[in-house]
Amino acid sequence: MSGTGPLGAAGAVLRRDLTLFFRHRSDIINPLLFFIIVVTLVPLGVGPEESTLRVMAPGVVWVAALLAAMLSLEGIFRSDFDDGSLEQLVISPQPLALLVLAKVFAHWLVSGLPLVVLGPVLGASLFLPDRAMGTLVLSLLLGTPILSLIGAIGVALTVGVQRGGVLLSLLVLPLYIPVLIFGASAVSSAAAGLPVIGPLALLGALLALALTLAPLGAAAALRISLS
Amino acid sequence: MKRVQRGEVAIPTSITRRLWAFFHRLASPRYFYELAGKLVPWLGWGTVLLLAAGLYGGLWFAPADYQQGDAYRIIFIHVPAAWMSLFVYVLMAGAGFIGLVWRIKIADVVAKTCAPIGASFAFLTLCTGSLWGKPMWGTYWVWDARLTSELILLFLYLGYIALESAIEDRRTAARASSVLALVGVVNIPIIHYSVDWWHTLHQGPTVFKLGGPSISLDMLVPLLLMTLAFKLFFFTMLLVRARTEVLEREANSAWVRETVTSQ
Amino acid sequence: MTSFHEFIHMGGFAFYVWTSYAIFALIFAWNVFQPLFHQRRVRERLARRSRGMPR
Amino acid sequence: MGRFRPGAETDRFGIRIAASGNGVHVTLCRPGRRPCIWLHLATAGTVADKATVDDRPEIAALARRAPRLEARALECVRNDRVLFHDLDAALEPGQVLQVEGPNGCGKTSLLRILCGLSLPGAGEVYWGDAPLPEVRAEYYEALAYVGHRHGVKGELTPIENLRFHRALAGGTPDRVPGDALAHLGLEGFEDVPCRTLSEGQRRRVALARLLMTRRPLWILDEPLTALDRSGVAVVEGLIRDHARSGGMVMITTHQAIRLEGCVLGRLRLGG
Repeated sequence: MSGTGPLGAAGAVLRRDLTLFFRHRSDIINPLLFFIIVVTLVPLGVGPEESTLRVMAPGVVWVAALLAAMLSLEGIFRSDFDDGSLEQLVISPQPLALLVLAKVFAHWLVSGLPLVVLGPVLGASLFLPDRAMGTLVLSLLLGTPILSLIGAIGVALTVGVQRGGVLLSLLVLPLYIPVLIFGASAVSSAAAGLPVIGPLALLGALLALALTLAPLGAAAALRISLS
Repeated sequence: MKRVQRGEVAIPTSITRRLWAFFHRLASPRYFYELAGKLVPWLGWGTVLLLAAGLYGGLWFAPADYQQGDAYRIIFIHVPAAWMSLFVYVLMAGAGFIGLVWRIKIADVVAKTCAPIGASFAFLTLCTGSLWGKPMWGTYWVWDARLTSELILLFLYLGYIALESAIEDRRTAARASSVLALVGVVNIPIIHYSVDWWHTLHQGPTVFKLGGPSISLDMLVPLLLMTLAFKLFFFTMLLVRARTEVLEREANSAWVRETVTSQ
Repeated sequence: MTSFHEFIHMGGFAFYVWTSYAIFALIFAWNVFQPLFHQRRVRERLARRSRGMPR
Repeated sequence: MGRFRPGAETDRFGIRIAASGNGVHVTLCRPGRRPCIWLHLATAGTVADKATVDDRPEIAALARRAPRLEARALECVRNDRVLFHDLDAALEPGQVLQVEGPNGCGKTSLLRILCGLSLPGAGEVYWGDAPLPEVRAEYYEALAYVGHRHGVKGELTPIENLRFHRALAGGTPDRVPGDALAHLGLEGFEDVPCRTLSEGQRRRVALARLLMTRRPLWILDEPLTALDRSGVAVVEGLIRDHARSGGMVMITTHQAIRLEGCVLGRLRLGG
C-alpha cells in the first residue's frame, strides 16, 4: 500500500487536530464557559420569574449556543495558518475538501458536541419543560455541525486577515439565521407540545446541504486566502 | 445564408463571431473604459426622464388607494428598491463567479462596484418600509417577513463590502468576496423561506394585497416606470464607479497615464 | 390629484410620504455624487503620480 | 505503564486509558476483537513504525509524468509593484536551481507560484509539459515544499509531526521518522514538544519531512535559516544526494551553498 489514501490522510488530520485541541484545553473550555455565562446573564437581565424565562428558554439557549459556536471558529484554521501547516494541507495530493471536512469534524467534536451536552442543563435552568429536552438535544445535535460547516467557510475567507474576528461574525451570522430559526422553533414547539418533525426535518435538510457544499466552499476559500 | 429548415435555427456564424468578439474586447479594461464613457451620458438622461415620468405618475397622477389613502405612494420607491437590492446581489454574485472562474478582471471590477449601490438600495428599502409601516401598522419597525429578509440582505451586503476592504491584495479580495457572494446567493432563498416560515409560525400570514384585489393600471404604470428608472440609474452609476475602479487597477499602464494627464 | 395643496398634504400622510422621498433623494444623490468626487480624487492622484515619474 | 502491543486479543469490553510516556491514549477494547484505538492522543512505539524500505528506486522515476518543471513568461504584481515580469525558468531531473536576489524581490512569491499556492499575474507554470491547474493532483504527488513558515506544530513532538506528514503526503514511504530525525541530528529530541525546541531544531524537523516520502521535486524557501554549520552541511548533503539520484531542487538562500558534482543553476531576481 503506497502510503495512506485520502481517508487515511483525513483520519490523520482528525487525530492530529483532536490531539492539538486536547493539549491546548483553553481553546475548548472558553467557548463552553461563554455559553454558560451568556445563559446565566439572561435571568439577571430579564428577571427570575419562571413564566417569562420559560417562554424565552429555547431562543436564549439557541442564541447562546450559536454565539459560543461562532466564538470557537477561529480555532479551525488560525493556528495552522500561523505556523504554515495550512500550506502543507493545501499542497497535499489529497482532496482539500476532505481534509477541511476532517478539520471541521474535529472542531465540532470539541466545540459543538459539548454544547449539545450542556444545552439541556442550561435549558433546565431557564425552566424549559422536560418534554422539550429531547428536542433541544436533537436540534442542537443537527444544528451545531451546520454552524461549524458554514463557519468554516467564513474562517477560511478571513484567515488571511489580521483581527478577522469581528469581520468573521459579520460574514457568518446572517448565514446562521435559518439554523437559529428552525432550531429555536423546534424546541419551542416541543415545549408547547406541538409536533416538532417539521423544523427538525428542515434542520436535517440544511445539514445535508452544508455537509456537501460547505467543505468545497471552504477549500476554495482557503486556496484563495493563501494565494 | 444556409437554407433554414423549419424548426432548425441557424444563427449565422458572423453574428456569433461578432458577439464573441464584443465580449472578448469588453474584457480589455481600456475598451470597457471608453465604451462606458460613451454610454454614461445616454443612460443618465434616460434615468432622469424615466424618474420624472415615474414620480409624476406616482405622486400626482395616480389615484389614492381605497384602503390607505395617499400613504401607499411610498411603494413607488419601496418596491423598485427592494427588487433592485435583490437583483444587484444576484448580479454581483454572477459577476464574481465569472471573475472567479474565467479570471476576467472587468467582472471583478463590476462585482466590487455593485456592492455599495446594492447596499444603498437595501437601506432605502428598509427606510421606506419602516416609514410606510408607521401609518399602516402603527409602529416604525415590525418584524414583517419581507422587511426582516431585507435587513438580512443588508447585512450580507455589509459583510461583502467589509471582506472586500479587509483584504489588501486586490485580486485576492475580489476572489474571496466572490466566494462569499456565491455562498450568500445560495443562502438568500433559504433565508427568505425560513423568515417567511418563522413569520407565519408566530404571527400568521398578514393579508396585505397591494391596492385591493388587482392593482389598477394607473398605479401599475408608474411602478413599472420607477422600476425601469431604478435599473437604468443602477447601470449608470455602476459604469461611473467601474470606470474609476478601472483607472485605479490599470494605474501602471500607459493609456491610463495618458487619459489622466490629458484632461 | 387636483390641487397643489392636496399634493403637499398627501391625505394626511405628508410626513411619511415626503420623508420617504427625502431619504430616496438623499440616497440617490449620494449614489451620484460620491462616485464623481471619488473619480476626481483618483484622477488627480494618478495625474500627480504619473507626472511625478514620467516613464 | 505497559507498552501497547497492537493485535493483542482481549476478552473484556471496556475503554482503557493508558497514559504512556508522551501523552494519553484511549483504547476501545471489545471482546473477541482486536482493540481499536478510539482516541489516539499519543503514539507508543507501534509495529507499523518499523517499515523499512529496502530498494531505492530512482527518485525521478516516481513521477508519473516526465518530471520537468517549467515556468513561461511568469509575472507577479504585489499591490501595484511589479516584482518580476516575463520570467522563464526550467528545472530538469538532477538539477538544482538557486533563486537569488535582494530582500523583497519576489523570491518567496515566485516559489509560491511554482507550488501552485498563488496565481501568477500572467504566464503559466508547466509540470511535464502540461499546465499546472490540469495536473494539480499529480504535481502535488511529486512536490515537497518547505516554506518560510516551516509548518511544524509546536504542540506536537517531532515524531508526531513527521508521522502526520507521512499520512498526509501518502506516496512511497522513504525513511522511518526516527531515522529521518537522526539524520538531521535530532537524536534524543524525538518525544519533546516542538515548542520547546529552538528555531534551528524546528527547521530540521521540517527538513526531516523531505526524507519521509520520496518526492522528485523539492522546493525549499530559505531552508538554511537558523541552521548552524553542521545543519547547513547536512542540508547540503541532502540536496546533493537528492540531485544525484535524479531529483530536482529549487532553493532560495542567501548563503553560498557548496554542491560539488551537481548542476547548479542560478536565477537572479530583482535589479
